[in-house]
Amino acid sequence: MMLLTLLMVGVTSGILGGLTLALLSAGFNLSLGVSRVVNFQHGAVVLWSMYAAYTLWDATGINPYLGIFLLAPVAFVIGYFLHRWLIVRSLETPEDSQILFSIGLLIALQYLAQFFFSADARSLVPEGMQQSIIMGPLFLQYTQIAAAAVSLLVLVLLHLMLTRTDLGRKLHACAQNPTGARVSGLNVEHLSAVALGIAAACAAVSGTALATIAPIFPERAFEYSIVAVVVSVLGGLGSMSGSILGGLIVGIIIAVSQVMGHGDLALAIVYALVFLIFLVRPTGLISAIRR
Amino acid sequence: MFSKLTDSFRQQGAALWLSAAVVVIVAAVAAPWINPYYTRVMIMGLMCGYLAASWNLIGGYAGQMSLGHALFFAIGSYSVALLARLPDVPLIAALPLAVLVSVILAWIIAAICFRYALRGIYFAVGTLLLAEIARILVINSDTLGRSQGLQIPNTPGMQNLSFSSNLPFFYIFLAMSVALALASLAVERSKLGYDLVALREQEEGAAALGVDVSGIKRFAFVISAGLTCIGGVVYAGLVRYVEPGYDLSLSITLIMVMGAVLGGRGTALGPFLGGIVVVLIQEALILLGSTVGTTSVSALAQMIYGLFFVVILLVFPRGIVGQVLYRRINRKATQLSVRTIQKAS
Amino acid sequence: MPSLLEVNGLHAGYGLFSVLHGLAFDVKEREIVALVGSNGAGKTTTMRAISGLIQSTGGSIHFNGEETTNLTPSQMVARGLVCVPEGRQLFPEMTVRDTLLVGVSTPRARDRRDQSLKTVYKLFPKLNERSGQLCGTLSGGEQQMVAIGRGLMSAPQLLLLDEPSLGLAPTIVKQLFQAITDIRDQGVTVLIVEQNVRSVLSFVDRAYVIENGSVELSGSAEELINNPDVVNAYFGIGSKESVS
Amino acid sequence: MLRAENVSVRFGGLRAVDDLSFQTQTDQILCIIGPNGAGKTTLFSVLSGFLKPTEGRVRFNDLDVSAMRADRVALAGIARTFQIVKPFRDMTVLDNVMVGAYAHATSYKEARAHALSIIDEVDLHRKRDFLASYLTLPDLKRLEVARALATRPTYLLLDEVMAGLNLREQHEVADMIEKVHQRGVGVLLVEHSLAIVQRLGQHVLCMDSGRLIAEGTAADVIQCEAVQVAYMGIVNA
Amino acid sequence: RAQPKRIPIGVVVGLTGRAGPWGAPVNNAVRLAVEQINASGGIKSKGGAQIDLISVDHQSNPQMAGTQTERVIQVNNVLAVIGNATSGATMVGSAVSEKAGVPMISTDLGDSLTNRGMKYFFRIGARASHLAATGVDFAEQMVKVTGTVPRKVATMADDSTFSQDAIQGAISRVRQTGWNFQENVSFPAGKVSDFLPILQRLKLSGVDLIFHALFAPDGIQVMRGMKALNYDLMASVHIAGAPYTPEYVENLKADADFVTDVVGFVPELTGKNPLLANYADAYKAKYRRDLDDQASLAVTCVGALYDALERATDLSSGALAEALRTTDLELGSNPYVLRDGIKFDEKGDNIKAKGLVMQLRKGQQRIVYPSEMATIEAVWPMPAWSKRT
Ligand SMILES: Nc1ncnc2c1ncn2[C@@H]1O[C@H](COP(=O)(O)OP(=O)(O)OP(=O)(O)O)[C@@H](O)[C@H]1O
Ligand SMILES: Nc1ncnc2c1ncn2[C@@H]1O[C@H](COP(=O)(O)OP(=O)(O)OP(=O)(O)O)[C@@H](O)[C@H]1O
Ligand SMILES: CC(C)C[C@H](N)C(=O)O
Ligand SMILES: [Mg+2]
Ligand SMILES: [Mg+2]
Repeated sequence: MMLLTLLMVGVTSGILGGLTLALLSAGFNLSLGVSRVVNFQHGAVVLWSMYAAYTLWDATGINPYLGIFLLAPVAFVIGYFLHRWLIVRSLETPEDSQILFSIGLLIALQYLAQFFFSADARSLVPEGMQQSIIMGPLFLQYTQIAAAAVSLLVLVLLHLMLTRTDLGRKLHACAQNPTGARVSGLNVEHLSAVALGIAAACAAVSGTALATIAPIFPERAFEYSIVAVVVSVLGGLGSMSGSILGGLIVGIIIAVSQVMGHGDLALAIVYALVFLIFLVRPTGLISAIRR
Repeated sequence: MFSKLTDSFRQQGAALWLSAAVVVIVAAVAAPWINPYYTRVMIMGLMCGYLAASWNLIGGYAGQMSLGHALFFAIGSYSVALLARLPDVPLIAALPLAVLVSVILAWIIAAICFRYALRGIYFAVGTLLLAEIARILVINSDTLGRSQGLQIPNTPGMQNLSFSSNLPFFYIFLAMSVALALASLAVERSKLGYDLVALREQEEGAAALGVDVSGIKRFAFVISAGLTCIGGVVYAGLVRYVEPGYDLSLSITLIMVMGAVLGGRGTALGPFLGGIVVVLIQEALILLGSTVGTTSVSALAQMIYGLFFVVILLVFPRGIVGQVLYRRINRKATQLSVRTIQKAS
Repeated sequence: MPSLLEVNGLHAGYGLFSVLHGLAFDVKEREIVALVGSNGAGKTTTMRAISGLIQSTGGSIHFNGEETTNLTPSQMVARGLVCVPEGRQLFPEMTVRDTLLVGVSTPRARDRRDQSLKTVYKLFPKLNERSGQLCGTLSGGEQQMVAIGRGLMSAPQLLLLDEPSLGLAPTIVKQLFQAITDIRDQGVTVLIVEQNVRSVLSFVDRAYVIENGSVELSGSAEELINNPDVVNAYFGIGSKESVS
Repeated sequence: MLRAENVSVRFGGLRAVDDLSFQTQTDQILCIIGPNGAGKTTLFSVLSGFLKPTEGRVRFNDLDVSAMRADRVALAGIARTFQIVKPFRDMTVLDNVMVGAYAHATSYKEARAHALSIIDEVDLHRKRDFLASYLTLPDLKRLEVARALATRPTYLLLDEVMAGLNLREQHEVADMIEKVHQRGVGVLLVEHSLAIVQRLGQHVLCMDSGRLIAEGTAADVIQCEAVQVAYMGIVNA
Repeated sequence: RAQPKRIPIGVVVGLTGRAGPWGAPVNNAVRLAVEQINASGGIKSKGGAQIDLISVDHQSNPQMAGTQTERVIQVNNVLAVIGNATSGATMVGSAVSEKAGVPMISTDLGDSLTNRGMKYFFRIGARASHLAATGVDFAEQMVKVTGTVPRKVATMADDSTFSQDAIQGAISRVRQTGWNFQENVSFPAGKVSDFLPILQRLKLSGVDLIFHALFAPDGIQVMRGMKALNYDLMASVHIAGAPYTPEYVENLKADADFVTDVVGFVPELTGKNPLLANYADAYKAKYRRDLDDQASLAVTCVGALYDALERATDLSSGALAEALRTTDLELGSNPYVLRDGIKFDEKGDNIKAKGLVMQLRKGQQRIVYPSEMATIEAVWPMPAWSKRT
């Protein structure tokens, strides 16, 4: 009986947590899976978004989810120009140079955050979102529900954008063959910057959501990048439904193993499972090949 | 062998190799007289160079980005620490043991990964996951000292990798590096070298020319793992303390990747140069930070470290040595074309 | 009649490596003009320079009376100049239909989207059959069809075709050349690079022979087809004995 | 002897090669023609071990090619070129060919000498120090041929290696192929150039929708009505 | 008149990386103390010699700690090293200083550090397992006073060296109490994004007393999780780690109250002694945060150094080490001895170092144990979440 209860607890909080992970990976998945831009700095962009959300909340006290309407566009613009002016230069380099390039950016951005905000943790505690719904042994924290809902919304929108719109088709084209896209009249530099802008906006959303859930400190950045990579790659690069699935799997395994008293091994279990999935499906769970 | 070497001299630029040789000889002769701190920095530089060059076999020549090499490094260092707990066993005995374990493990990993066609980012993430799994297991294992790590008592004697100064470690890493550089050079012009680079560029194209793609990848991975493990053994002898937070972390793997990519992946000398540069830059930035000595300045120093990679890779997209060689090839092609056009007109 | 495309003293190349040395030619409206020349002469480089895929280092290009030297490909497409490049340049993980639709990028092309799609499918029925297949798995010839189709979808005013017949079976080549004349009749101007010199000279208006990055010969199709030098150089029976 | 026995390849519902059998010897230049998508390249992939046939098998002397890995097939003596070229872009032309030469060479010197002679043979000498990524398409096709030749094959499978050449250049390549053939190498050739098919095709197969629709000498096959309709677009033959 | 001599001293700590949160206060505290010493005339017995600090960042990387220790010793010729603010780094760094015969005055608490037979290693704080035992002693006493035995006890720690040492100590001490020990929860530091499943498990299995060894962000999140779950505990006893850091209270505000923590120092201690308050005030004024346990460890390192420098026969590492070995100081013996007192045994452990337990009350750290030092009576059990406002 106790076992069953625990399992239920694990699964519910795994689902909520998993959706947050999916959101975290969305921006990364978009840039690597669709635009083929290795975007390891994603974790640092999320970190900066967390600080931005925190600072905004600290200064004005308004609900951070309202802040998204300010932060996401700003992040889009920053992502767009960061790509146009800097990252685009790395695209002509071999892929592993790109990886190192983006790790360099990750390090730089993370320590820039430490420079401004110090290594101390900060918490964003939005007014009125501190309660949780408790149903017997199950509990749902408002902040988590909000994060999960936003996550679903963002991922569904991205999915529709990628599969149903001209923009999605163009982004795929630019990534799969820039020369081919150019001769078809696409402005590749602009479009891939748009993709990175969208990825940054996603990072802003996930940064805000994460900031309401977890304390903010610079060392988080690397961790976030790794989670984003694992979830995207597990779900299938370029596939937003894959991100959801990957996030849920990772989230549920972690939560269930924690609730069963194996929190210390939780990540090892997840990693082992992900590795096995790779062997069976060496391109992730859901293939991004379209329509 | 000799004809291969001379030919590579031409291909890679005799100047590059000669300057490397001069640097090695000068360093070897000067080492006993310099400040022990510089010796230690050189040791770390050589170690990173050596590790980067070991990684380069699979990550550079074969183009399979392994992010799991920390595993093999840790097998090396942990074997020393574990042997140290047995009475009267010379620690050097860890070397064959650890290499054997690494090689077998690498063979299994490679067999699985390449059998199931893990490529590109999937291979990178897959190997990363394996190393992380190992790290978590170590952290939860009492025998392996959990996160507190294991210390290696300083039992005197060469057979225990224990010396009165660090100088011998300098010569050990120097010798290992020189051997590995010459070996890489020889491999580069051998069938193995051609097969490796070919399969990196185009697996199907290589298979059509009789290259056993997965077999060669596996071979490269195994050798690379064994070499990395040797680095771990010597490292453990130097610092006499092993812990999962460093020996088995992504950061030690990243040092290898950074060194190799920065210096020029798939070149014989690049990774050594890259590894040394990475260490020197770190030292220089720490020095810079410590002139002020506050936390925020140290954070800035680290930020510059990150930007350093960004800038270097913008200037040398193929790594430092890689770019030099690339320019050389381009120049040659251009000269050729100018000549043909002159002939034609 | 004014020139639609005018290339003057064009210099271009790759890095230090220069390929075109003062190339000059022009294409008038509603003309079909061919560029011929041997392997490595610089034909593809010319096409790339005109369509903006590479920067030129000297000379000028005028399209529709406007100077367009060194504009980007997307700017050229927006002005109505579309290139079907050498080497197909498809999107391997995109379906045939999606690839064709990527070609629709200007308002003009959007207006004619459905009509163009019909034209393409009529010209290459195979593509209609395979509209859901990924381009990367198509046969060589099928890929070439998609590349041409994508160019047509852009509803160009001037269409550059770089060896469109490459890899196509003789039936399809025939239809293709017929289709080129057809679209010219609909008001599209065509600049074509072809190795199939004899057949190309049978339907183009004029041709330029390019060697070593500059124009060596030019004239109407008849003039060239009757020129013994051209015959010798490009459609001689081949083996050295028979040429000499 | 190279023999396909009732080979079929299916991709999902599509039968790219459909119950096809034929056989050839090293003393033959075998031409395969057929409309686009007929299955010619797929057939080559089966013959060279890159694709396992869904049904049937391929025998090469005593070897069962359909049960071998592609690289083993290559070493055994069946060399192919790719219609969609697969060069090692970041290697020079010479190094590209060296990879093939090393299939049987035992020393660097030997491999290099062999590679250089092959490069001469396919007329890429001027560009031997170019990175493959700088070559034009026809040059890349020559490079494909050079690499395949360098493996010292018994059978050479050439998939549209003359595309993009003008007639005269095509004949130059044909000269080269004949020379190779005279050294005792069996040649299988996919070409859309009828002139070349007529010149080289001692024996011609015509495929359509995966099936063999005609077989015989070049003249016979080209006369055949089915071929004229399906391949040459002569509607009222 | 001759220029006063200069005494180079190294501070090798992690200012960046995982251990940054501990390196920074150590570096800050040492710098301020040395500034004050230099300003007040330096080392008087050495003609007013001034201390030159060389602070170096080891980036939370043990290998780097080794290299940097080598540097300050070989290049800057330091007489002593203060460091390394992470036990792992100290394992390597102290091996280097030992080889060079340079004393290392350590802020670190990992148990194994003083089990290596080193002659030049001096630890200011109590070892982790000792602190842990103090925490359990305290709980045992409270249980005796209140008469309610905890139903079930659990421990919880991240995977850092210190936390693991501490929690192992706590577990073995808990086993001696006869309480019902449920389980130990460990997890990767700073990587768990959601503690609710772990906490819910503990709650459902009836655990009502938890010993923690956590670093600040995790500690903050655990507490927020308990509140979200309405998880009422008899007590939450930390072993060093999170609650004493200023960020803990800043982030949790009133929710931090009633948590207890075993430390070696609380700001309250200085209040009694104006000499000590002086430094604490200056620290707060300069760095805008309260002097906390970690910083006090660092200042006390300077206290020991200051004293030893005054007593050393000459300005050499050997003489300094000799002087350190004969150190015998009390709280307040000089303005920088902010902890119990200092006297080293032959292993280098400070035998005067003890743990004390503080409880957060209205955001203030108040001593509740040992009784003779207590300034307030412990609230035990913690009030239920529903009763707090
Ligand atoms: N990307 C490149 N980098 C460097 N050189 C190049 C590049 N592309 C082509 N070249 C060189 O430029 C010259 C002209 O090439 P171009 O492609 O224009 O010839 P072409 O006339 O189209 O010939 P083909 O009939 O073979 O297609 C060739 O010698 C070729 O090797
Ligand atoms: N991986 C695949 N998945 C699905 N269909 C495929 C795949 N590979 C090939 N095909 C289809 O099989 C058919 C045969 O292709 P193949 O490449 O053998 O044709 P081909 O005769 O070489 O044609 P071409 O003359 O155009 O090169 C084509 O219609 C192609 O679209
Ligand atoms: C939490 C701190 C007390 C950590 C301590 N400096 C150690 O690692 O030993
Ligand atoms: Mg061309
Ligand atoms: Mg084909």
